[in-house]
Amino acid sequence: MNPALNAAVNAGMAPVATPWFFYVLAGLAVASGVAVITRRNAVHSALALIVTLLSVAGLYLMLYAPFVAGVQIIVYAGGIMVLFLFVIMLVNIDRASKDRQFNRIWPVGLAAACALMALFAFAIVKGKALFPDRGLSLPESSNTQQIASMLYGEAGRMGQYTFAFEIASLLLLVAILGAVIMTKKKI
Amino acid sequence: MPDFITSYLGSKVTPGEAGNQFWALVYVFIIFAGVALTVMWLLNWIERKALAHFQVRLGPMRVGPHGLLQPFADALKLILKEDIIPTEADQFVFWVAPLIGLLASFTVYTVIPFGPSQAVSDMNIGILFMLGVSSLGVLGIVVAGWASNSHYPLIGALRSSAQMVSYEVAMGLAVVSAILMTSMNASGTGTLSMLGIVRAQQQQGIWFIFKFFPLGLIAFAIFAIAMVAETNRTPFDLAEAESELTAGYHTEYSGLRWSLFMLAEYAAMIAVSSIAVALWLGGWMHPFPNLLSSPTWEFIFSLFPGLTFVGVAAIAFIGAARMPSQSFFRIQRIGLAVFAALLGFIALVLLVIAVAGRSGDTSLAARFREGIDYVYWFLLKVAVFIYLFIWYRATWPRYRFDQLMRIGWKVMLPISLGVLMLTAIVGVIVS
Amino acid sequence: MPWTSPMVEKYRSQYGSGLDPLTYLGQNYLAVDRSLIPDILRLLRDEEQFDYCVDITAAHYPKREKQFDVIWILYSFPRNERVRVKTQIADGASIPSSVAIWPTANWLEREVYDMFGIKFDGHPDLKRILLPDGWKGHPLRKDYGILQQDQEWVQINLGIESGQ
Amino acid sequence: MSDRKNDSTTDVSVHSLANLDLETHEKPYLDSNELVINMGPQHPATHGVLRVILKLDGEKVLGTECIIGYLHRGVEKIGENRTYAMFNPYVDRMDYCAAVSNGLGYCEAVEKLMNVEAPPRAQYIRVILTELQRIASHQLWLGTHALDIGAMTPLFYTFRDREEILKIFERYCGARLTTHAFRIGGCQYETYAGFEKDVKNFLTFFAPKVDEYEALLTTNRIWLERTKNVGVISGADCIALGVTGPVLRASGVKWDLRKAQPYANYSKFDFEIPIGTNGDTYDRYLVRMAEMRQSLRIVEQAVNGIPEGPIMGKVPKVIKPPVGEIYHSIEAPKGELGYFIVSDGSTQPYRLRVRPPSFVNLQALDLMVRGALVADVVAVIGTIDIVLGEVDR
Repeated sequence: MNPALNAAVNAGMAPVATPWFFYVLAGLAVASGVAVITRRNAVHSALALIVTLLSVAGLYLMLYAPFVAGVQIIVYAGGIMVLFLFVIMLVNIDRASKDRQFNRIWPVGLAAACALMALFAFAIVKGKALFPDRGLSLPESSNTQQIASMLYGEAGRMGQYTFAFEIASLLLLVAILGAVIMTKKKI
Repeated sequence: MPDFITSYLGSKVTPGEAGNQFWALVYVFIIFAGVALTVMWLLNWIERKALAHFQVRLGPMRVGPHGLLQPFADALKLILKEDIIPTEADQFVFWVAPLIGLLASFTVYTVIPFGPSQAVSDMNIGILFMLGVSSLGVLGIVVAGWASNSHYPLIGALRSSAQMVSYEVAMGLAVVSAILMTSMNASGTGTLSMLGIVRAQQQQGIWFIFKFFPLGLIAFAIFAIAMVAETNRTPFDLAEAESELTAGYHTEYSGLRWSLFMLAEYAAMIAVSSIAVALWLGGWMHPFPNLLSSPTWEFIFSLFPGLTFVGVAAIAFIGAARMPSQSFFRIQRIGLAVFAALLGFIALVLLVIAVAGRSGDTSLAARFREGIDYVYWFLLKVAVFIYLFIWYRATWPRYRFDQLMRIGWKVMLPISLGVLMLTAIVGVIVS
Repeated sequence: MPWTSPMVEKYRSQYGSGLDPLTYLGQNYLAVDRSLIPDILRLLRDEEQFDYCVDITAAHYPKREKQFDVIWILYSFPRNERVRVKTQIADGASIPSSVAIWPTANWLEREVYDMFGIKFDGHPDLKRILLPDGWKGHPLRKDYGILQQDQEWVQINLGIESGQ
Repeated sequence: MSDRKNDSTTDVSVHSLANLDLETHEKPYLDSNELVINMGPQHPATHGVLRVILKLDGEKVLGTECIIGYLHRGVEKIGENRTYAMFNPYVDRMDYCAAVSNGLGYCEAVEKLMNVEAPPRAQYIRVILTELQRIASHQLWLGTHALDIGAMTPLFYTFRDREEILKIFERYCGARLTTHAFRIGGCQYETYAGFEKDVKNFLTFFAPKVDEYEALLTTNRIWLERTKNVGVISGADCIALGVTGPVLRASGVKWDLRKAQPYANYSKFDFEIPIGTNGDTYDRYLVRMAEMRQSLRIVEQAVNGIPEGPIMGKVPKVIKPPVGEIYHSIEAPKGELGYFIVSDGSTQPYRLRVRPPSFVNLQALDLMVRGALVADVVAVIGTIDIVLGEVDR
C-alpha cells in the first residue's frame, strides 16, 4: 500500500476504488479525447467530450476531491456541453462535416502536443521533489471545506487566494459583457 | 447468517458509509426495482386515474379492476412494438439518447436520503452530485432531438436545452440558500450532504421551509417552480408541447425507446421531489418533530404507515363490493378483493411491527419500525409533490417560450439571488 | 326589374349604357361592362362605402358568346346594404384583379381561377388554391363532368389507377 | 345601424398578403436564421388537414403560407348536379361542427328564391336548434382551443356539456352531427314530446356550466399571458380581409347579421351583440363566451314563445324555383355563411356558390401571426375557429 492511501485509510476514509478503476477511467478519457478530434460529426465530438469530462470527474473523485468532481459535472458536462450542443445544432453541420478534418498546419499542432507531452514527462521524472507529497497530510475536514478556507479564509483571516479569486470573477464578468456587446449590434 | 449481513442490521449509518458493499448493493437493488415498479405501475396508473377524475372521465377501467393492470399491459405493448429508427436519423446517437436520460435520472437515487441509514450512500457532496447528475438528463433530450434529424424534435431539443440551462440557475441559487441554512449551528459549518442537510433540520428543530420566515418559503417556492421546468411538465412542457411540436423531442421515437423517455421523466419527477423534501420539508422527519417527540407521540406517528395501508385496503374493499354484479365483472371483483386482502396483510404486518417495536430501542423490530417510519414519511411528502405535478397538468395551460424565459431570468433569478443574500445577512445577524 | 336610387342615377349618368342596375327579389345588382370593372369597384368602395367584399364568384354559360359571369358581392357596413356587381367575359379573357381594393379578394380570386380558369390581372399570386398545382381542368365549368378527374395527375401523384 | 368604432375607410396598404420566399438558398456556413417548417397537414393543432408553411427565425414567425384543399370534395359541383332537396344533406358536411346552421342558411336561401316562407312554428324550431348548435360549436371551439394552448381539462368539460345538445338533436331528428334537421319550406319533423322540457332543462343545466368554463380560464394567469395581445387584428383590417363572426366582433365592430339583416325570426328576440376592444385572442375568447350566454337567452325566449301551427309551408313536391339568382347569408357560429344560387328554372341549381366563413377568415392568419412565435400560430389557428370541411368544401 502506498503512503497516501495509508494516510487516507488512517484518516477514516475507505479507499474509493482500486487502481483498476484509475486505468479504466484514464483509458476512457484518452480514448474519448481522441474521438473528440477525429469525429467528423460535431455532435459526436461533443458527446465524446462529455465522456472525457465525466471520466475526468471520476478521476477527481479518486483523488478525494469530490467537490471538484461535482463542479466538473455541473458546470462542464451539465452546463457548458448543453450550450455547446445548442450551438452545434443551430450550425449547418452538413457543410462542416465536408470540410477537411485537418488543415495544413497540423504538423505544428502535432509538434506542440509532443512538446507538451515531453514537458510533462520531464516534470514527472525530474521534478518529483518539487511537488510535496500532500497525500501524506490529508486533513480531517473535507475537501469542500479546504477549498472554502483557501478561497475565503476562516475565522476572520483572509484566505490565501481571495484576491485572485475575486479578480478571476471580475475577469469573467468582463468577458460576459464583452460577449454581449460583440453579438448585439444595438444595445 | 453470514457476518456481513447481521453486522449491518444494527448499523445506524448508510451502507456506503459503513463500507458494506453487500448492503449497498441490496439497497441499490431495492431502490431501483422499487422506483422502476412504482414509476411504471403506480405512478402511471395514478396519473391517469387522477387526471381522468379531474376531467370528469373514468380513466382506464378495463385491464384489471379499475385499470390497475393497465400499465403492465401498456408496458408489454411498448416492449413488443417494432423499434423504428428513421433512416435519416443518426443511428448511434438516436439509439443511445434515451439511455442517457434514464441513466441520469436513476443515478440520482443513490444519494436520496429515505432515512438516516436508508440510503445507498451519504456522499459529502450529495446535493451537488444530485444537481449535476440530474442536469445530465437534458443531454439525453437534446441529443434525441438532434439525432431524429427532423424539425419538430430539433425545436423541442433547442427549447429544452435553453429551458434547462435557465432554470438550473434559479434552482441552484435556491438550493444554495437552503445549504446556507445548514450552517446556522454552533460550529458554523454547513454541509452539502443530503443526510447532513436533513440532520441539520433535525438539530435546529425546524423545517427549512419555515426557517427565517418567509425566506425559506420563498426559496422553496422558487425550487418548486423550477423543478416543474426541470422535469418538462405542464405548464413548462414546451419541449414536448404536443399542440405545437407534435411530440417535441420524442416525435420520432416509438415503442420501448419512447417508454424509456417516459420512465426517465417519471423517475426525474420523484428525484426532484425528493430534493425538495430533503432540503425544505425535513426529509424523513414526521411533522412537528420538535414539539411532538414524546414516546406517546412517537408511537402514534409510527402507526401511520399501517393505518395508511388500512385505509387503502378499505377503499379497495369498498371498490370490490361496489363492482357491478354481472358475471363479466366477477374476475375483476375477485382480483380487487385479493388486492385489498394483500394490502390489508401489509397493513397488519406494519401495525404489528409498530406495536412490537415500541418497547425497546435495540430490538430488531424497533429497527424495522424506525426504518419504516422514516421511509413512510419521506415517501408521503414526495407523494404530495407527485400529486401536485398531476394537478398542475390538469389545471394549467402551457407557457409560451419567451414567457418561460422571461420568468426564469427576470423573475425567478433575481428573487432567488435576493433570497440568498437576505438569508446570508439574516444568518450573520442571528449568529 | 330596374333598380332606381340616387346612387345608381349618378353612375348611370356618368357611365351611360355600360351600367345596368337591376333588382330581383329585393336584391340589387349592377350588370357592368367589363371595361368599367376596376373603376366601378373602386368607386363603390371609396365613394359609396362598400367596404366589405363578401364574395367573388363566377358562373359559366357555355352557350353564350361571353361565357362567364363574374360576380362581386359587396356589403357596406355604414349603409347596411348589399349590392352585387356582375360582368360578362369571354373564355380566355382576363379581368383586373381587385386585391388592391379589397385584400380579401386574394383567395376568392384564386378560387375563381382554380374553378373556372378566369385569370385576374395584377393578382399577386394567382395559382390554384383548392386543387393541386398540377391539376388539369377547371371543375366548375359546365363542360367538366361530375365524375371527371385528371387521371394522369392521380396516377403520377397518388400511385393509384383511379381516384374513383 | 352600424356603430362601429373603427370608422376608417379601408386602407389599401393595410395588408398585402405578400408571398413567402420559400426557395432554399445555399445556407451560409454559420447561418442560424430562417428555418422553414411545415405544419400539417397531419398535425395535432391544425384542426384537420390544414397545412401551414412557417418561415421562422428561431421561434419567431417571419411569414406563413396556408396550403388548403386536402378535404376538397367539390361541394359546389355536386350542388349543380343534384336537385335542391337532394343537396340539402350535403351542406351539413361543410361545417360539420355546425350542421344545423348550414342547413338553415341553405333552406332559407332556396325559400327566398322560391318566394315562400316557413310557418312561424317552424321558424321557432329553427331558431332554437340553430342557437343550440351555435353553443355546441363554440363549446367544441373552446375545448380544442384550450387544448392547443395546453389546458387539457376544458376539452372534457365542454364535451360533457355538448353531449346534452347532441342528445336533443338526436331525439329531434335522429342524427347528432350531420343533422339534416330542416327542409326547404319548414321543418321535416314535429318536435317530439318533451322537446320543450328537454330544452328548458338544458337551459338550467348549461347556464352554470359557462361559469365553470370561465372559472377554469378567464382569470387563469397563464391563459391571460398566452392569449392577451396575441394575434391582434384591428377592426379595419378585419373588414378589409372580409373577416366576420366573433373575430370581427372581438375587434370592436358591432356587427351581427342576426341584428343587421335579420333572417328567420331573429328580430323578435331580445339579445345583445357582445363585442371586444383589443381584437386579441383573449377578446375573441370572451366574445364567444358571451355569445353562448346570449344564445341561451334567445333559446329561452324562443322556447317560451313557440306557437302552435303547421311546420311546413306551401312548397310544391318538385322544387323548381323561377329563373333568377339570390344571395342569402346567415350568421353562422364562425361568421357570415352565404349561399349564392343561380336558378335556370329547372330542378337543379344552375350555379350554387357557398361563401364559407372559415375560408375567408383563414386568410387573416398571416397578418395575425407575423412577428409572433410558433406557439402563437397554434393559438391563432384555434382562435379563428376554422373547420377544414368548410374551408376546402
